[in-house]
Amino acid sequence: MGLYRSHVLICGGTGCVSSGSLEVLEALKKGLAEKGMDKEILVVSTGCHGMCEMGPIVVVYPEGTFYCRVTAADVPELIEEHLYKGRVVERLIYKGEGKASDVPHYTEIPFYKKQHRIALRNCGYINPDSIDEYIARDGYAALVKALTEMTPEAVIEEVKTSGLRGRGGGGFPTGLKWSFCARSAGDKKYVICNADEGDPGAFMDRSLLEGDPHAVVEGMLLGAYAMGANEGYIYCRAEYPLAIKRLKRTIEQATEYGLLGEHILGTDFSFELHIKEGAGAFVCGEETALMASIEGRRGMPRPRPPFPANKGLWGKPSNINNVETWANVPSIIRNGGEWYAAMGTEKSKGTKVFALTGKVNHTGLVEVPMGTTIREIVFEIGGGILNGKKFKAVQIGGPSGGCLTKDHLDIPISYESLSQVGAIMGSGGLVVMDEDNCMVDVAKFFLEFTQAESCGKCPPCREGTKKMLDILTRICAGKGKPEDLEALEYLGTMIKETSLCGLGQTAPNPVLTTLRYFRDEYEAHINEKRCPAGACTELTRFIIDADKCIGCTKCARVCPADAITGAVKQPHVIDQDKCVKCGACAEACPVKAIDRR
Amino acid sequence: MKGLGETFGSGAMTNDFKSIKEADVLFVIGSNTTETHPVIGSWIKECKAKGAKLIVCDPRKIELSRYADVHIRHNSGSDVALVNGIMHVILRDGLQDQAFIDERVENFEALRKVVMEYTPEKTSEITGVPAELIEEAARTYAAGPNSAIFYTMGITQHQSGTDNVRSLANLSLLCGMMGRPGTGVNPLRGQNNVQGACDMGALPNVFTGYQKVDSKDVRARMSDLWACGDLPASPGMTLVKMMEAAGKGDLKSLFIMGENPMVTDPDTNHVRHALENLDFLVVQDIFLTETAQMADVVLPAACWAEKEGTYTNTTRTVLRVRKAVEAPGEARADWEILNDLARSFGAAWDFRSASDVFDAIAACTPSYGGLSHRRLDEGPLAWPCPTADHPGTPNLHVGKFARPNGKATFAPREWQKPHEWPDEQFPFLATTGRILYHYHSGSMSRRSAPGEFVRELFIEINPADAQALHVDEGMMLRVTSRRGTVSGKAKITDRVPPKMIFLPFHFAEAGANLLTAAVVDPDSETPAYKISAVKVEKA
Amino acid sequence: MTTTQEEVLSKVREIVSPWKDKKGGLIPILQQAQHEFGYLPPEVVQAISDEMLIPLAEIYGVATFYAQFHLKPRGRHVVRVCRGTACHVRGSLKILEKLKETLHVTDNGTTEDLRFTLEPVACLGACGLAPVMTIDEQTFGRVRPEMLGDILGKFE
Amino acid sequence: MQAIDLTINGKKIAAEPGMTILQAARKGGIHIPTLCEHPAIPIAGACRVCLVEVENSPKLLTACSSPVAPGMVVHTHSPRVLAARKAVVELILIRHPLDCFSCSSNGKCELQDVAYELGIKASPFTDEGDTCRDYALEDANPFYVRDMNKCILCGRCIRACDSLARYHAIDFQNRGIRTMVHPPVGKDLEHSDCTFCGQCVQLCPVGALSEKASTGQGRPWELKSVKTTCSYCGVGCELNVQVNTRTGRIANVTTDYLSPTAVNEGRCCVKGRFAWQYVHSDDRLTRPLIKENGAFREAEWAEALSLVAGRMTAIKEDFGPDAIGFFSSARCTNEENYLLQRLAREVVGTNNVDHCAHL
Amino acid sequence: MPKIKTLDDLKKIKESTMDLTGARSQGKTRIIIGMGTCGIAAGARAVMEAVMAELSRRGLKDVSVETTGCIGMCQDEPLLDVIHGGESRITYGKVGPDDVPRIIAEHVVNGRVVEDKVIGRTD
Repeated sequence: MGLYRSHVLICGGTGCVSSGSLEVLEALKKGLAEKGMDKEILVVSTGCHGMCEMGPIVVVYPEGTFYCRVTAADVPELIEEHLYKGRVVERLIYKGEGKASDVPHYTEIPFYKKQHRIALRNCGYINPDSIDEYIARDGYAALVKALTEMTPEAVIEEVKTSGLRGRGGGGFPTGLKWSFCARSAGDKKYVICNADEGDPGAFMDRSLLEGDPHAVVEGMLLGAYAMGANEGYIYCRAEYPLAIKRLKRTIEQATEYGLLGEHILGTDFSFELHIKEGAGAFVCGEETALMASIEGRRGMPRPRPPFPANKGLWGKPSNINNVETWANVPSIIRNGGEWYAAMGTEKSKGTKVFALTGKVNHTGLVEVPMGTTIREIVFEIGGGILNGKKFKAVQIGGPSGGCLTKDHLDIPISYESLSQVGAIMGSGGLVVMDEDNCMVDVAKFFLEFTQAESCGKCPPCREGTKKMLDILTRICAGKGKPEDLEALEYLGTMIKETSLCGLGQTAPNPVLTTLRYFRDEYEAHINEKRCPAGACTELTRFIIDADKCIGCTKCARVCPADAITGAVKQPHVIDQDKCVKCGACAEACPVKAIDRR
Repeated sequence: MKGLGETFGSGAMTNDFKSIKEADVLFVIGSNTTETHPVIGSWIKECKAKGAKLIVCDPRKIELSRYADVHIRHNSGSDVALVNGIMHVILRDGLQDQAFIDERVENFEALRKVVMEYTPEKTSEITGVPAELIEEAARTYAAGPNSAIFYTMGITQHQSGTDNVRSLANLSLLCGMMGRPGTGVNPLRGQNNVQGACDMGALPNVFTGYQKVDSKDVRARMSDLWACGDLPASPGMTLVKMMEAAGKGDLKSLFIMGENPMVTDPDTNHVRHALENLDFLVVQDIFLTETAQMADVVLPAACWAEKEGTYTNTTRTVLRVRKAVEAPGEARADWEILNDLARSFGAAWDFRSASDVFDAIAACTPSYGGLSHRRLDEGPLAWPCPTADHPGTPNLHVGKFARPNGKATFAPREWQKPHEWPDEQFPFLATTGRILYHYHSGSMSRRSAPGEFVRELFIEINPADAQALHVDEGMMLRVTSRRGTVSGKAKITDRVPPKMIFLPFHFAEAGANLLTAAVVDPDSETPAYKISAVKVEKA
Repeated sequence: MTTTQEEVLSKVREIVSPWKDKKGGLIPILQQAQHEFGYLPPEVVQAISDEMLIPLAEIYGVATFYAQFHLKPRGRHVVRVCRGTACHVRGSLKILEKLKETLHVTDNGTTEDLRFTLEPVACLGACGLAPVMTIDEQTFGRVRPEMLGDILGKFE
Repeated sequence: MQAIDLTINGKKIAAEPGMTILQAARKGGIHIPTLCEHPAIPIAGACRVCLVEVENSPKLLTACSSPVAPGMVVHTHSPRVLAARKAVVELILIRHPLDCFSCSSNGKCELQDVAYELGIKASPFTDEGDTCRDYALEDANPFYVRDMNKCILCGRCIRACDSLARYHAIDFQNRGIRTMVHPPVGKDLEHSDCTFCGQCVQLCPVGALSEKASTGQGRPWELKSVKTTCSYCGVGCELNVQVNTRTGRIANVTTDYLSPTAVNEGRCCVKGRFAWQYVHSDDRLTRPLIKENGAFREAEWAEALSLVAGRMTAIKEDFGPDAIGFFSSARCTNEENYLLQRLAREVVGTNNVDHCAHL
Repeated sequence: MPKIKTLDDLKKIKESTMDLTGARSQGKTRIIIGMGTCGIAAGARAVMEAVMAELSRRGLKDVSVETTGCIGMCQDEPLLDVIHGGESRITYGKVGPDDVPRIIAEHVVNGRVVEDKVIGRTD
């Protein structure tokens, strides 16, 4: 391999690919070859950088210049100016808060500066298709260490010491979970990676699998060694074709190097790893449903106990962790549990990856130490609310999470603190909402999702979520009854109490938390037939302020429903019965005479 | 029954139902178990699901074939050759249980000699089964460790029926698959109380418990117990012989209890002639059946739900039958009628209850000696159960066979061509049998819900043959043998191989037995229902 | 595309063969079969049932549980028309009606030549471009009925 | 094996290892309501009705699926449990029709029992249009009727078909609120793998599955159960004939999956369960018949019997006893077969006795 | 591909891949070449090629090669700056390809500034 003076890293994650990063990659390769610079500059396709909305992202090393929204058309300039002449192409660099005076190094950008990347440490930095690059970043060193210097018990102890807890949402101490499975008798055991990330808006697992798949595999190898398993599955949703492709390549490479297969590193430890593609069922993120799905059955959960550690896949002791959990393990083994435990809060150690979305300036993946406040994430890393609007709430924990208010902004995030206020860590979805979001509508949105994904096995989830959705639908339509709130609270509490699996046990959270913190909005919908945020169409009214109206007829002309009448130069009127609430009139009005209420 | 009797010393099913679940290999031959014995079929499928191996041998593609590890579709009537071929492979490869043979079986050399001829190639030629399948079946069966054989009428209803059974017995002895749970040769009885009727001596040559009528001691003991005079010494005629004798006019009178030979017996036209030829026919039944209509006197009997008594199932287990409802009108339980009829003959019978009768059975039948209604009310028991404190015998031949020297014997048999074989004039092979929804002559099942579900005769025919005959599903087919003709709706299915048709025999108005020949197995006198040469036409 | 029974059977045999002696093959088999046939036709499901000895009811139970599987033929291209509020008020119904008329299909129907499947969807999340439709991965915004001919023409 | 000691509702119970809380409670005579559980089939843990409170466990546990552990302290009827159980039943009842009045399961409906136990009359959450799922009644076969509107999706029928009948002819189709129990998509029951053994019908806890011939034949409390043996085939299945004590007619036939004496372990086939109507068939023979001039006339027993004895005696005298033959029956009881061969041998004096053992 | 059996095997792969990732961090030593229009006209490309060849020949890791625009000392082009460790930035002027091996041997490897070519020093 020759020596390259410069490496140009292009994000090959799903986000950037859909914004056209493949074309950029091609253009770069072609352009460099034409200039005869392909021997001195290497172009590398990497995993996700986390800042997908700014994609396609290109980073030029050794300077660490971070370019965003690069198109194929920008490439000649990039080559000529930066790569040939060493002059930064200022118009393409990331502009942070609008100051472009100095060109920040990648790591100096506020979005990244506050982060502490352990799970994501290689994402966007190495070529995920190259096992050598992973090894160059100390990859598989933890495996060698474990197999040559540590007993399985010692590996579990190290994970226990680290305080790592399940990153898929449950937050169960990983080391303890491993010790259960390790203790369970059986000649055959399985380790499983849950990569069935299904929360709308969450993509941390996808990024990890696409950006650093070897870390996940190494984590599983360590777990398998610690628990005495010799076979593993990665259950990945079929909607992540790139992740699956990368994983297949990863398994091939690791097998070639003898890091998977028989007698790994010449020891007695053998491990076989399979990939299973999901088939489109959110509930398969639940571990017993996931196992049923691997077995080829309907992905319906079953009650625990017996726990998978005793009776899991095909009745054999099994251990399931999610992608992020596994990805943390190699660093923990390499650097020691103490190192990991030094980060985070008393009970929630280490870092957590969040998918920051919604009405925030910088959306994307952020990895921060536990104990970071929501304020830091939303306002410092995320750059605050879009368009200078007012922060209203943050929905945390995915569709099963809860909505928190500005009063919770300074809560240091940890499993405990979140559950205290009715939310959950979940897999790490963080949706920021501003004053234009109706909380009833938001609750309804999430419930629509969980209701549609209910497997139908247990009555509380099957019948209960449907009934809650029915009630929310009618509240949003202005047909709510005063007793509905009580019914929602009762149903929500009981569904949580009686449902079979995590999906049902958490599905009411968005409703219950919004009822708790935004009850006035519900009451406005029911009692005043009014949506304070103006989001629920059926409760929204467009009214022409007769004092302001100049009678220009523009509104009447754009109205698709012919609901606006009025003579030229006379104030116009909207017939509320005919109005379809499209808002076209308000947009068209030159004097802002139309109010949305 | 005879085949097993002479080989093992007892003709009954060797193992109980629990034993099925302990089998590692299930060898099902000539038994469409899921249709004829659905509950046993469900256990076989359960075993298979839990990892047991399944060998299915049947010319038809039956439901169990779907689950078979080894599925053999041999030519109808080639069973002896098939089993000999399997044994050939076992002996060739030394897979037999020599210790078991040495210790417990006689006549091994004779078997070796016969079986030697049946190389897989030769067997394949006779049976139409690829040699590899024969080899695989042999290896699978011999590997066990516990292999059980199940068969039904597909084995016995041939002219060579007894030889078929003997061959299966040879196979099980060869591999020592006997006397342990999960092994054995298990004939699944077609009717609810075949075992009991035999046990009770409703056979021409034995009293209850297979005590031979030609034994002077036995007769003496019986006449003692029954307090009667001399009992007839020479074995009587079998059912088929009686029918023949009636046809010839040698038999003048027949008393038929609960049977409908006009539907169930072979060669219906011949049966009709025989019954018409009788001087005096008495039929005791619950319906005015096709046979009852020909009777001089018809006696109305109580049915299953209307009387007390016992049945003995296919595993020799004696079970209680209890009265649930009153019989209609003046209909009476068969045992009551028989008691009164005997009195009309002048005999001093005085049975007050079925329980009374059972006590009399126990008194004269050693294997039933320890049984009584009282004991059976607590739960069924398998015979032999000689004394009141005996726990019954779920598995036979544990350690010792029932023959005089305690040893079993090999009964090697050569394969013989069936009595009738398709030819130019009658190119199809017809086979008859039961279907799930019906029972026997259909007099009960056709008057119940299943009768509404399957109303009429259908004839299974292979798609290739149907195409050649230009016949579509549901079109009428006419089937003719040397004895008669029936018509039924075509059911086109690859369950039957080409040039074979299958007809259920439950439908009197389109009686499959119009086709069958009254040809019987010379040993057991079982009719050869499974093979008739026929021609098939579009009706 | 017509496929004979034998072709179906041999294809299915090929698909199931890696799973014959392995556990957990049903979902990958169905995925592969759907990939092969475009959807899961009854004869294919029956053949899978016969080959794998998995009860038909169980296979359908699995196939109807997961969103990925389709029991009816799907077109080579999936046309999604947004029926969200924003699109509705800007005439998406007219787009939908015109498509139905042009393609001779009903909602969620597939053209006879299996070229297109038409799916009205709740919202495509591109309200700024209303009315919106997508064909496969491509998004078309501010669609007018008279544009449909050209748009459909791009997809064979 | 060492017994596992636990406490349920303050009562000390010694359970066997491997038992569930439900089994231990039953052993101790403590009632926990259930819907999806049935001892003959595998556990599903679906219906949530058997939730119990176990001390030191933050969540309520399903008694049917949770194994006992030493020292476990269980409450089956604590306020928390009762509240949860009530909610579950209220939720099930949202879409369950309340036509109990005419339902064939009235009196044996397990949902009715639980609702009664908890004092629930109807679901407080039912809105107009909820109960009706608009499934058409499926009654094309003569054996049983499927009314999927009443189905509570407990899955007992599916598990019965899979693990007892071993056909797996039905399964859940679709998911979530659209879940239903059905044969393979596009097929009806009559063209599925179903063989109508009716085990699913017996295991249905509500009225979603009901026997066709039993409709109107008797309410559960009018029936007496007579344990007997099936008369079809040689298996010898133990059956319980349910007789209406008022009419004296059979209402239906059931099996007992827990019977220690049943060789069939509760299993049965279509004939055992559904082929009993012939017993009450109108064309049953009710009086002896004597043929005169080619036609039958009814006769008294005495006349018929003496005619038989007389004619046979005469034939015996003219042609010897071997001119007479007896066909016995493999469908009659042992007692009857015994008497017939004895009649032939002892009374008539011939060994011409046989039966159709081979058919 | 040989199977990895030991930590040493792993280290070997890591070593051989170091130059890859070395280029993705600013190396311990930075070589910066003026690549403005004037620099290129004066032959900066040839200088850079010589730098790459020499680094490659010596198998040097942890040296990053950067380019920069015109620094305003056009009369001395081609310009080549070396920042060795945390030391001052030394600017060499009128560098020809022939000078490159000497600068690398002396300054980059041994840390001794090649005084005769130095035209500037920045802290």
